[in-house]
Order: sequence, then structure tokens, then C-alpha cells
Amino acid sequence: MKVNDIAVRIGGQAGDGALTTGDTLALVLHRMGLYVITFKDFPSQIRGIHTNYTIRASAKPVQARPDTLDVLMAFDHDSIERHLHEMAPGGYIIYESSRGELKEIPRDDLVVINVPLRKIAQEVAGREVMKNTVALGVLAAFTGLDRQVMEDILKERFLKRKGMAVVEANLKAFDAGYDFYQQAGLPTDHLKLQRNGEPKGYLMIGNEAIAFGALVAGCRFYAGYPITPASEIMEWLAKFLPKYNGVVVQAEDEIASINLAAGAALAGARAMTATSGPGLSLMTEGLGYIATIEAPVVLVNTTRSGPSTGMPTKTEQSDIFHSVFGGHGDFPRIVLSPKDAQEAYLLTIEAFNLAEEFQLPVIFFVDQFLAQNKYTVPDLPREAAQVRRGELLDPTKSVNPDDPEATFPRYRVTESGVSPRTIPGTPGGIHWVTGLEHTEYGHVSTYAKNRVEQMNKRFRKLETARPRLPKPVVYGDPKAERVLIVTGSTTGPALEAMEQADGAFFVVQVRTLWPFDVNDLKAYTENKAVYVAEVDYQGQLAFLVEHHLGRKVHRVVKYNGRPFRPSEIKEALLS
Amino acid sequence: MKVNDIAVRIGGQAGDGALTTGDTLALVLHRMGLYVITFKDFPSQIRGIHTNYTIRASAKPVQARPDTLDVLMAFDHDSIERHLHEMAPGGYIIYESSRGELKEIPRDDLVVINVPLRKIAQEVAGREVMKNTVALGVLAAFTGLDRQVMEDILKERFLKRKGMAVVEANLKAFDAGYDFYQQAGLPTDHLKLQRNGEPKGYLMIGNEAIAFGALVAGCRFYAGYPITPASEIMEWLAKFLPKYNGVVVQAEDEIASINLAAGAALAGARAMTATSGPGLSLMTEGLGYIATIEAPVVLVNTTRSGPSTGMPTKTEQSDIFHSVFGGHGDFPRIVLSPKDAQEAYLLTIEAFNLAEEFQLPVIFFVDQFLAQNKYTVPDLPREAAQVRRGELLDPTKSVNPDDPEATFPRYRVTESGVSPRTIPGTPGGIHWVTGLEHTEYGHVSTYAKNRVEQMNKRFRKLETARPRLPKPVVYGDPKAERVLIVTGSTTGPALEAMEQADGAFFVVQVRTLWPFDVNDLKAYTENKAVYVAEVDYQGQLAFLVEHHLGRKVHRVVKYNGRPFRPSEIKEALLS
Amino acid sequence: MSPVTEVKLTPRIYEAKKPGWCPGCGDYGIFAAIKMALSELQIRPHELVSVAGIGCSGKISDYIYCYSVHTLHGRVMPVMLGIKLANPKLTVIGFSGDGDAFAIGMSHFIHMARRNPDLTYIIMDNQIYGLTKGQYSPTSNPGMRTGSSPYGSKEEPIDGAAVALSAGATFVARGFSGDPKGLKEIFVKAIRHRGFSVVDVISPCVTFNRINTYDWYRQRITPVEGLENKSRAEILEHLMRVKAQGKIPVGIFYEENTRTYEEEVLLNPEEPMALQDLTPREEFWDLVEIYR
Amino acid sequence: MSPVTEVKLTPRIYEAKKPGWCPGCGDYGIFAAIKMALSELQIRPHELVSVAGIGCSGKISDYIYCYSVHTLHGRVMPVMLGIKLANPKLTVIGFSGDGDAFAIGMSHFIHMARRNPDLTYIIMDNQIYGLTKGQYSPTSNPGMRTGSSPYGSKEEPIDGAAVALSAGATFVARGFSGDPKGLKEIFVKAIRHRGFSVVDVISPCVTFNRINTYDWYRQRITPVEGLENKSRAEILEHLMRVKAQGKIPVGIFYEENTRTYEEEVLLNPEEPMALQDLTPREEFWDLVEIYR
Ligand SMILES: Cc1ncc(C[n+]2csc(CCOP(=O)(O)OP(=O)(O)O)c2C)c(N)n1
Ligand SMILES: Cc1ncc(C[n+]2csc(CCOP(=O)(O)OP(=O)(O)O)c2C)c(N)n1
Ligand code: SF4
Ligand code: SF4
Ligand SMILES: [Mg+2]
Ligand SMILES: [Mg+2]
Repeated sequence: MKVNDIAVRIGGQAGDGALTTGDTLALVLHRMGLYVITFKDFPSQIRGIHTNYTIRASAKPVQARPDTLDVLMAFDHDSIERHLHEMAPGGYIIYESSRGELKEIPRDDLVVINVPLRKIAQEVAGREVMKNTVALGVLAAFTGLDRQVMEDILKERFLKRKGMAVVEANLKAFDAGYDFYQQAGLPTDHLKLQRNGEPKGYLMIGNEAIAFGALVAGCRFYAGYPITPASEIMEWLAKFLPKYNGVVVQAEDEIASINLAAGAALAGARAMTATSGPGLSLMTEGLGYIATIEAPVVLVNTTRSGPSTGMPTKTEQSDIFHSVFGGHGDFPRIVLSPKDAQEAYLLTIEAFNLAEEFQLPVIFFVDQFLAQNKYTVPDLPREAAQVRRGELLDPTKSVNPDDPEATFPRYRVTESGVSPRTIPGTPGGIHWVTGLEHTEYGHVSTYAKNRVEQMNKRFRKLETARPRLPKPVVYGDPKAERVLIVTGSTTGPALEAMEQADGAFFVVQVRTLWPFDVNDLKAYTENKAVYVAEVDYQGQLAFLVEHHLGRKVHRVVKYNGRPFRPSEIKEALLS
Repeated sequence: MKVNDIAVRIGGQAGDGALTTGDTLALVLHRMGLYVITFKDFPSQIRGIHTNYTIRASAKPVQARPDTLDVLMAFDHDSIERHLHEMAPGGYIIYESSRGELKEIPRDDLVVINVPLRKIAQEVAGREVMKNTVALGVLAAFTGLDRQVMEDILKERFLKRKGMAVVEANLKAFDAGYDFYQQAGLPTDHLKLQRNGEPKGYLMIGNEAIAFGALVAGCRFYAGYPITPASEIMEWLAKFLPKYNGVVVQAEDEIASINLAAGAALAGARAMTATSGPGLSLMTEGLGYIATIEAPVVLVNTTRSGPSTGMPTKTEQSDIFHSVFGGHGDFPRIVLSPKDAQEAYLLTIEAFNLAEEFQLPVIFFVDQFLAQNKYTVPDLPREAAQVRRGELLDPTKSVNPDDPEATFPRYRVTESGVSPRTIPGTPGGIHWVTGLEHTEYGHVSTYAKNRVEQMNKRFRKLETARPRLPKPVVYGDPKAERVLIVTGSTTGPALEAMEQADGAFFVVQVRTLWPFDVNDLKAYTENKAVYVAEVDYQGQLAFLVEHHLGRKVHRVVKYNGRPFRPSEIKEALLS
Repeated sequence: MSPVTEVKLTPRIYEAKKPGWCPGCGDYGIFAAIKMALSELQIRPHELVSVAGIGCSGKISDYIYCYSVHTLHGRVMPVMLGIKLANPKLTVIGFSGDGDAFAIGMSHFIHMARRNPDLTYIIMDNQIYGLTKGQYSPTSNPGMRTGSSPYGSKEEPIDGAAVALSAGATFVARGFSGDPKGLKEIFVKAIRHRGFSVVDVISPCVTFNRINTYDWYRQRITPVEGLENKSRAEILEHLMRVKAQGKIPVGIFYEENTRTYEEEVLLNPEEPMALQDLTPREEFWDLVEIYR
Repeated sequence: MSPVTEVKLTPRIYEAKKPGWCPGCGDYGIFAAIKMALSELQIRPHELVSVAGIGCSGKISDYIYCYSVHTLHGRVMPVMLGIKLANPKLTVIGFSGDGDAFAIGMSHFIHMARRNPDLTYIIMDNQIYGLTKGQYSPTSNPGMRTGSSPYGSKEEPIDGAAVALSAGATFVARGFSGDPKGLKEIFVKAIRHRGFSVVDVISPCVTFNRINTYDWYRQRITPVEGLENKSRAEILEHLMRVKAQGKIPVGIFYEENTRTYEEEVLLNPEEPMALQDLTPREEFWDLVEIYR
């Protein structure tokens, strides 16, 4: 019997309710004290196309989509065809049979229950949409999913807004599902869910963790243009920033967005924009501008499957090249990459601090899997929420008390490369700002000597920043002969693969994609077989690693739009 | 005595006429049968800032700005201050002394002549602007610059449009300068210019060679937005394309430009756009789109000093990273880089052919030095002008004679990766085109298997193309212990440096920046000290070389906006 | 360009696929109307190019039967113009959402109108960003609460037809997807019109826009007439007055016949560059003689 | 925000550098006028932000004395808005060329107008691309021959003031750089206006535009008056009529007082986010309790 360790997939057509059912189930499991991770696989179309939602929950932390499924709730036959092969032996299929029963399937090791979900919902609760709750009741019947937790959640959702009747109707639907399974007399001895103490923290998607991280980091200005999979960041901030005298501007496009952020940052606000590939490409010119005028802007890029419009709701990590190398000319930038929702919170705060301390754009590289899936986040620690504004001078104090209208060498050539900074309104801090090459005061200049000094100064900031940048994290035993280098949400499946492989390799998670610090990696890769796993075609992370190590690595790439299963990584490393 | 080997710089304020004087002098020298190369160093401001124009001419081909100057024509004192240190021993200074003579200078090895150019021009020709012609007369007095050639050129320019009086006024100005020098009794025995047979070909800037190359390559559609240093391409084509039923669209911005080109290419025209850094950045999204829909578009990028608006009239090669890696997601592209105007012509034709044969964007990487400076181009060979349209099916023949409205698998998965292609209007060739992932017919699809097949197919084209791409060119003796790798207009100074260094190293010119072919380089770099010289900060070409060779190279970079002098490269390699 | 066929082109032929919009989505009405219009005009699919943007609206690209191009978000217009110039013999029809046309595509819109190429541009206007799940759009009602405007949008909405009129489009109309027959009439005229035709089509989003429903529109829609000899400014004035009464004017607002961009810029629109023999001509080298 | 100073701010103080435009360039007149206007309004340089685009026009950024921001080509408007929202206490004035504003910046222009932030936007309109050496611009006369239009431009010109009016700017004017005093008057009113003020300034390019010279303009410029109580559409109609007579209307065409964007979207424009203490507040963590 598997206790408190389950993987459930809900499949149907977009609009069938797989997403809401999945969200509810994830919350129930989280509230039961389990660690949860989800994997939403949905189309870029509002309705009619196959969608599925996978929830994994366990008493120990979970970090990746599951290798196999214990339960499949299928709202249509298509879902059976697509996912049957992923079922673990002994698994359960809950099939919505209102329009016909599921008969023959080419697997005899599974428990199949045909439940007329829609019909039952209509009968007991008067509304077909409650078919989802019926299905959860069925699930509860053979797993022990906690009815009390379900009831609490229903009350939170509906009591105030819709009244007790709706709560009760839902509970009836739940119980009807439960009873239906029980009456069928099918087995209940394979999967067991039970309360595992208090909830283990927060249940949230990466984008929510980023938005919250931005708020506590002092971000008050957000400009963006809707795009999947970034929009949740804008929508979260749109709700909360205005309460703190901040603002969210929905711009006319991404070019406006990044230039709005540049303006706000120049004027002293902590400013952010978020987008995905197509928007990132459009922001390229703005990115170089921000680096040149040395404004602190955080650009979140939630990477989806490219190229071009690609597969907007599918994951990928293929914007590493653009994040690191994109843009004409030479300019400095920092690119950070968190592995899960909790680290997304932590590194978002860091992103704002680094942006302002080093006066440059920080690209926050977040793949779609991390951006839009739910994680149990153990903590959103307050002590991490520190605001470091670097060389920003107090705008209320005159920089030159004798003359509030005096000029200021905003781009002073310093040893660190970082120059003291004034914002408009600061008495005595007047300077010029331009994307043209400029002097210390910001006046336009093409003098060769000045040019070289300013270029050196701008890039020197990266050297100053280097020791301050998030270091790679090493997991497992660095004495193993193989090392697997990963970044972002690929870290999760890599870690699970490492466990599965019993320490045949260890894992190094790169958190700073640029400036890429080879010294951090050298020690872990010498005399090792080096593997790099990533979700893209060209092996963009591998390319960076190869360049810096000066040798070829084993590339483990996946580019069908889906994140790695742990087993895929394990096999690639052990084969 | 230096015979038929001269470097002249003309300096003054923008608007002083240095550019027109330089152009005239270059043409005179070219017509005298010398090889000419120019180096224009001018501001991004219409008037008032220091400008200078250097002309080098020699009986043997010249390929770089000179190490030292033989003659400085200074229209103001600023020009003396800036350029005096570059003067070769024994050189001449022609100083415009209408507003005061040049007195003390910290060099006693130079011949200085104070000539009141403006005054003389006013006196003998009645117009101050003819000061430039006076200065050329002075030059003629101590070099033997050919008066007859000058006269021919003046006639060509003015006879029809302005009449003989203008020609004669100019000749008077010329002679007055000549006489002034002679009367001063200064030396005339150091520099000697004399006719060297027939002119050695065409005298044109890189952009003109590209525009002409495009025309003969069958380009009929150009869309662009004005930008330095690309505009000459648009202006040339605007004159000539309409005569051949082609069109130049001046778009509202670069985003429109590249999408206009995409549309025209889709519909079957050979289409091009040209821009520089800021526009290239804006075109990033369009670039990925073109690669994804597999349209053949040629994108010329004339690289200027970045980052951001940078130094618009100064040269740089810092868009290699963006050309090669820019854009979200993984997509194939080809990046070509010619070394001079003649090769620009040849590779432009190749760019159009490769774009259409492999159905992808070809970026034509041209640094500002090459784009805007004049070169003696020995030939614009007709036999190079071949049009290869690849798998484009004849639009006048039905692809499916039974049914003109039949569909066609435009993105058929083939071994080469290249699929047969129909254009709108072709009977039986109907298909769908989208930047979303798609099936062979172009219908939207997120199926994992289809996705992988299409990604593989698109990238397979690069492998098919690889043997067909312009190979590196090796100059000098590959047995030397040091190899210098360069691209673009840095090849010129590298070759001169090689000569200066008496074969202490040899030179490999990379002509295909992507896909970067390491096999081409391996043979030349094994057991050698590898140097890479380029005009940028980060060493972008060096980065590519390093990655592919798997080892570090010596980086020789320059990023003050000016191209290398040969001696700088020589010193970097020999020190 | 192609062998004559006697087959009558029914509306059905222009459908490549069953659309996947939400049941009730206004875009179905637009799809129905365009199919009828194309059939009425007997435009052959292989001589027709559809160019669509990104959005629920843009999915029409996958559903329509012809050479069909799905562009980047906002780039319908430059792609259309590129196609048209390369081959003016093709019928080119564009489809955009309100965000596609008036947010990210706004600049192209204005510039296309002043060029006046012979293109038909259909805006599937649901006053919301559908595909990205319901943020307010440039045409959203003021004060509308959406995911990105939880406290109500604070921007003045754009009136697509008014923008087209001010910018110089030579055919400007508004239709309603709830009336596919009427819409078809407008489409037929828009496609026939030689010049830049803009049709702003009201197309309710039943999933994310709970304010501007079919009923809401039906109560407000008002056909306008008698604008024939009026100037652009007068028509604008008139439309504003109708709107000030809380009504939504529909109909053909403006039509003007003048030279198209292709006629202005192409030497010979009848010999498309897309079909030209590109073998280099001897005379090209005469052009470079000046550099000798 | 800063200690009171008794120093009178002369026009001269707003000049950081001697401008480097061609002798006779219209932009000198604009620079003179803005310096006078700022002096008249006694705006302190450190509380003033100038935001300029790319072009000869944009070089004003290097010449003006204040916090001065030179943006990317076409991006004056979003940068201005970002600054204004971050700190509404600042006076923010933008400068663009006709290409900067109406070609590459067109979309921002329309969207800025419908938001109505309290910004002043000055277009230095020479009907040409000056800095790139003389290509036709969106405001160039039809048929104009330039480097990029050797056979004459084939596009209908844009009328900047008309676009501003149609798009919803709340202050719309046109001035002439040949009359710096008159221009100063307009600038003063534009800056005082609370909302989005657009001033289209005719500013001859003496180097590349040999058609639209000072004389050419002087013969055509016509002050218009009596537009006070007219609607936008009526004013448009009027301006078109003046233009149809071959004249160029100048003056203040429209002014309307309504809420600004900052007032709509900021909780407290008097406490700029740029000056906020950013120490995280305890209550932030209440916001995530819902994820427990
Ligand atoms: C450059 C870019 N930015 C953002 C997006 C995301 N996106 C997809 S559709 C859409 C807008 C949809 O609104 P609309 O144009 O009105 O079309 P609708 O879905 O309402 O038909 C956006 C912003 C994108 N695909 N590309
Ligand atoms: C993205 C981008 N495209 C093109 C350019 C080149 N460019 C510089 S100024 C300019 C236009 C100048 O015209 P206008 O805006 O009218 O200003 P003017 O020089 O006439 O004052 C252009 C296209 C650029 N800097 N950036
Ligand atoms: S979301 Fe709205 S616009 Fe999109 S398909 Fe559904 S109803 Fe139509
Ligand atoms: S080129 Fe024209 S716009 Fe530019 S500075 Fe000279 S006169 Fe002024
Ligand atoms: Mg919409
Ligand atoms: Mg201009």
C-alpha cells in the first residue's frame, strides 16, 4: 500500500473543469499536510482542446511531475488514449461515463470505475458542473481523501459569496461519488491518504511567489502587457500595489512596458516588468537602453516553448541565449534563475537589490513550469525581505547644499564601476541620461578615451557583483563520478532522478546564468563526466557550461514542450 | 621618396566640407589608377562637431586605415590637436589660415603650410566653399595629384548641371592652391603620385555593393526604416528597384520593416531589410517568426558602436552575439560576414540564394567601417550573379492538376529539412502559415511527436546547408605558429599586420558566423597560439571560437569606435 | 493564374476545420459571414490570402480555407502589405482582435490607412483580451473590472471606426457578429472596395466579457444612414453624437475611391514581382558604371 | 522638496550647452521659447525632467539644463509616463521629432492621449528625418522627393495636431519656431495645463528640407481663433477647411480640464512612490495567508 504518496491526473477538454478540479484537489492535499506539486498541461485556446492537470502529493517534499500516475480521472475518452500508458501498475481510472462506459482497455492491471459523473451531479446537486466534486468523492472512497478538509475549503469558497446551499450541494455531490464507488465494491487497499499534521506552508504558483517577492522587495511600479505564462504576476500586483501607492500600468505593448519601467526606475521607483518570449524579444532594445543609462529594472521572463509564438502554454528553457546574449552591442546584465516557488520569492528580492546596487537590468529567468504550477512553499521568510538600495543618494537631501541647481557626475568612473546616483527632484543632483555614449555627467561624447572608460566602468560592475551573486547549489555527494548541471525547474526532476539513481551522480543547480561563473563550477566538474539537462533544443545552458569549462559535455535535452520526468533524466545519465 | 603610396586626412567641423573633399580626392586617386580605401570618422550630428576623412591610396591593394598619415589638411586648429600625433615623419600639414596661422607645433619633422584657403577661394572663385578645391590644389603641388583627372571629374559633376563656369571656377581654385604652395618654396620631394594605368575597378562603399548585389540577386522588395549606417542601401534601392517593378517601402519602424519583408517573402518576392543595432534589436521577434514560418528573408545589419544608441557613426562588430543568439526560443538562421565591398557584393547574392534554398533568415553582418567606406572594387562579376531558388515550386503550374484548391504539405518532414514550397496563388498549393508550432500542412499543433519532428526538421536545414556555406579564407602561411582569426572589415588590417609582421602569423577570415563550423578551423588551430581580433568589448567572435575549439584564445579587442590600425594588431600579436 | 473551374464555391469550402472557440463566441458569426461573403464573390481559395493576428480572433487563421497566414501579435498589417505588394493579384483579407489591432498594432493601423493599399481589414472586437484570459483592452468600456484592472480601467476607450476614419481609411464600417447576414453584406462591399477597408465587428466574448453581452449590444446597436456626402469630420461628429446617446452606430460609414498604394508605387501591378523571372539583366551593370 | 532660493531663474539658466544644430535650424527657436517659458514659470531645474527622442530634435536633451533624459527613438512617451507616475511632483516635458513622434512612436502617442497624464509633449516638426540625412517623414508633403523617395512620397501626410485631437489629448496647439515669443506663450499654457498637452511646432530644417522653408511657412501660417466652445470633431473640421485653402492653422486649438491619469491610478499623488520608505511592512504577509 502506498501511503501519503499519490499522483493524480485529471484530463478532459479545455472548459471541462480539469483546471478547477485540479486546483481543489491540490488544496485538499496541501491542507492535509502533504507536500504538493502540480503539472498543468493546457492548450492556448480557451475551450475545446485536450487539457490535463496532474497533482502529486507526498509526505516528503515533491519537486517534479511524477514518473507514473496512480489515478486518472478522465472526463472523456481522449484522456484515456493519451494517458493510459503513463498509469502505474494497480492504478485507478475514474471514467466519466454519462455518455458511454469505458469498456476494453489494453491494461488489465488497473482498477476502472465508470461513473456517470455529470448525471450524478445533475441528480444530486442539480448542476452538471459539480461533476468535478463527484469525481473527488470517488477518489476519496479509495484513498481516504479528507472530507472535513474538503468541507472547510468549500465553506471558505462559497459560504460568504453564495451561501450554505451551495456548500451543501457540493458536499452532496462529493458524498454521492463516495457512495457510488463504495457500492461498486471495488478495491480500496492500494492507495492511502491521511492527515500528515499541519499544512506545510503556502500553496502557490511561481508567479504568485514572484509577485509577492516584488512587493516585499519594494517594487511599486509594474508595467506589462498580458502574455501567457506571465500574466498572473501583473494581475496579482494590480490587486495589491495600488494599496501601497504603487501602480500597475497595462501598456499598449511590451516596448512601452519596458520603457515605462525604465522611466519609473530612473525617477527612483523600484520597477519591474514581466513577459514571455515574444515580449522579451520586443524588449530587446529597451534592455540595452536600461543597461546603458544604468537604470535598475527587473525583467521577469517566464519562458514558454518557442520559437516565435511557439506553444504558449508549454514549458521550455530556451530563452537562456537571448537572456544572456540578446541585444546589440556590449552591455552588462545579470540573469538569475530560481528552481521553485520558494526560491523564486527569495531571488526576486535579490533581483531588486542587485538591480539597484549595480544599476543594471536583472533578468529573472523563470520557465513556464515554475511560473504556473503550484508548489508547497515551506516559508516566505521575512528576514529575507531586505531592501538594499546601493549608491542611491537620499533625494530629500541636497547633494550640493550651496546650489540646488548644481550638476552631478552621475556616471563617475569609480573603482567598483558603480557610481553614486541621484534621482530627479534631488537638489544638486542634475545630470543627463542618454543611450548614446556619454561623459561622467551624462553628456554625449564620442571621445575615444571617455568611451573606453565608460565601457570599462559599466562592465566592471559585473566583476564587483560577481562575489555577491547567487552561487550554484550542490546537491548529493560531490564525490560521485558524474555531475549533472541544471537550472530552473529542471532542478526538481534532477534531484528526484539523483535519488532514484542512488547517488550515481550529483547535481549542481546554476542560479546565476550571467555573468556565468566558471570558478563556481570548476571544482565540481574536474575529472567528472559532466551532464547538462535542460528543456530546449540547442542545449543553451550546456553551451555556456562548455564555453566556460573549455570542454564538451553530455547534453540531455527535451523540447516537446513538457518538463522532464525524473526517470527520463535518470535514464539519460545512467545509460 | 614614397611613390604612389599616400595617406591623407582631412579634418574640420561637420559642415566644413571634409566629407565632400575626401570623396573628391578618393575619386581622383582612384581614377589615377591607384587602389583606394577611405576612413570616415564623423559625428552623429549634422553640423559643428569634429569630422575627419582619411584616404589611403597605393599602387597595391589597400585594405585598412593607415598606421600613420602623410598629409593632414586641417580646416581648424582642433584637427591639429587631434591628429598631429598620427603624422608620419616628414609629413605635410595644410592648414587653413584665414582666421590665423598655425604657429608652434610640437613636431619639427613636418612640413607645415599655412594657406588662407577660404580667402583664396573667395578671391579667385568668389565662393568660400571652394576652399576644398584650393586645398586639393595645394596637395597637388607637392604630390603631383593629376590636374587632368581633377578636371575630368569636375566636368562630370558640374558641366551638365551647372555649366562650364562652375568647372572653371573650381579649376581656378585648384590652381590657386597649387601656385600658393609653389610660391612658398616648400619641399616637394617626399611624396609622389603618378598615373598607374587604368582605374582598378569601381570605387564604392560597402552599402552600395550590397544594394547592387541585392538587385542582381533578384531582390525586388525592400522595406526599411532610416538608420545610420544602413540608409544608403535603402536610398540606392529606392532609386533603382522601381524600374524593375520592385518597390522600397519606408516603413513606420523596424518592426513593420521586417514583417513587411516577411509578407513579401511569403508571397514569393525576394525580400530584404537593412538596419543597424537599435533596429536589429527591434526586429528580434520578427526574426524568430521568419525562421519559424520558414520564409526566406535577408536582413542586413550594419553594425555601429553600441550599446543602445551608442555612437551611431562609429564602427563596431558587437552585434555578433545578437545575430547568432538573439531571439527567444530555438531557431535556425545563417549569419554571413564579408570583409570588403567586393565580397559584400558576392555574399549578398549568396545570402539571397541561401535564404531561399534553406527557407530561413540570413543575417548579413556588415560593420559600419565596411558599410560606409569606399573601396576600390576590382570587379562585380556577372557570373557570380546566379539565382537559385531552391524548392520553390513554379507558381504558374498547378501542384495538384485535379484540384486547384487542394492543400499542400508545406512543412513536409524531409531528410534535408527543406520542404517544397508554394506561394499564394499557386493552384493546389494551399497551406497554413503560423508562428505557432504546426503540422506539415501548417495547422496548429502541440502534439509532442509533431513538435519534435518539426523542430528537428527546421534545424536539420542547418546541417544540410553547412557544406554549402562560405568557408573561412586562409591568408599567409599556415605553418606559422600563431594564427589570427578575424571577421568582417577587421580582415583588412589583419592582413596588413600579417605583412608587417613578415609572416610571424597567418590569418583566417571567418565568413560564416553561424552555423559556426569548427571543422573549418580545427586544422588551422591545432598546436597553434590562437588569437582573435575584433572590434568589440566582450570578444564575441572569440567566444564563439573558444566554444568550438574548446579552449581559450588570446583576445585582441578594440572598442573605442574606431577600426584597428594594422600596427595595433601586429603589436598585439607580437608582444 | 489557374485553370478555370466550373465548381461553384460554396461557403462551406472556405472552412478548413471546425472552429474551437467557446460555444456562443461572437467569432463564429464573423466566420460564418466571411465564408458567405467569399462565396458570394466567388473568390478562389488559392487566390485568397487570409492574414490573422494573435488572439482568440486570430485562430480563424487555422480554420479558414485558403493560403492562410497567422502573424505575430499586432503585425497583421505589415504582413498583409508585404504580400499585396509582392503580388497585387491576390485578394488579401486581415483579421485582428481589438488588442491586436489597437494596442500592439496601433501604429501600423494609422500608417496603413494613410497608404491606402487594396486590403480588407476586419477587427473582431470583443472589448477584451480573450486568449490571455480576460484583461481589459483598448476598446474596453471605461471602468471595466478585469484581471488587470481590479479597480476598473482608467483609460478612455478607442473607437476603432473613428480611428480608421481619422487616419484616412477609404472604407470604414461597423458590423455585428450577431447578424451574420448583415455582416456578410458589409464584408462583400469591403472586399470589393479598392483601397484600405476597415470593418470593426462587434463580437461578444461570452467567457471573459460579462458586461458587453449579445443583449447589451442588441439594446444599443443603431444602424446609421445618410452619411454619403459627408466629410470625415462630419461623420465623426455624427458618430460621436450617436454614441453620446448611449447607442452604438453600425453600418457603412464612409467610402471613397482614390488611387491605391500599389498603383502609386508599382510600375506594373499586373506583373507581380512574385512571378518575375529573376535572371539578372545585362543592363544592371550599366547602373554601376558611375562608380568607375 | 528643496530649500527655497531667492535666485530668479533666467532663461539662460536652462541652457547647459551651446546647441550644435545647423545655423538657422528651427530647433533654435524652440529652444529659445522653452527657456523663456520655463523662466516665466520659474520651474526649478532640479524639479524639471526633460525627456527627448532620437533625432536632431532630440539633441535638445544634451543642451537643456535640468534632469534630462534622452530616450530611444520613439520612446519619449512611455519614459515620460514612467517618470511622472514614479514622482508626480516633477514637471515632465517631452521633445520629439516628427519621425520620433509619428512614425516609430505613433502607438504610444495615441495611447498616451487616452490616458491623459499631466505631461507636456512638444513635437519639433520639420517634415523630414533630419539626423538620418533627409528621408521623408510621416508629416512630409505628398510627392516630396527625398533620399528614400526619389520619385516622390506616396503617402498621405499626418497632421500631428489632428491626430492629437482625435486621440483625446486635452490640450492641443500648433506653434512656429520662427516666432519664439508666440511659441513661448503656447508653451507656458501647455505646461500649466493639467493633462496631456501636445504642441506641434513647425521647425524648419534648413539643411534637408528645401521645400518647407521659413518663407514657405510664413506665407501659409494662419492663426485660428474662436474654437473655444467647439467639439473635437468640429475643430477637426475647421482645421481641415483651413488646410484645404493651402493654409497652416496655428494657435491653441483645444483645451479641456478633466482628471489626469495620475489622479485616477495613484492612491496619493502627493506621496510619490519614488520617495517611499520601502521597508517591508508586516501586513504584507497577511496578503499571502490565503495561500495557507
Ligand atoms: C508580443 C506578444 N505579446 C503578448 C502576447 C500574448 N497575447 C496573445 S493574444 C493577446 C491579446 C488578445 O486580445 P485580442 O487581440 O483582443 O484578441 P482576442 O483574444 O480578444 O480575440 C495577447 C496579449 C503575444 N502573443 N505576443
Ligand atoms: C530604432 C531606431 N531606428 C532608427 C534610428 C535612426 N534614426 C535616428 S534619428 C531618426 C529620425 C529622425 O527624424 P525625426 O524624428 O523627424 O527627427 P529630426 O532629426 O528630424 O529632428 C532615425 C530614424 C534609431 N536611432 N533608432
Ligand atoms: S474566450 Fe471569448 S473570445 Fe475567446 S473563444 Fe471564448 S468567447 Fe470567444
Ligand atoms: S539637419 Fe535640419 S533639423 Fe538637423 S540640425 Fe540641421 S537644420 Fe536642424
Ligand atoms: Mg479582443
Ligand atoms: Mg524631423
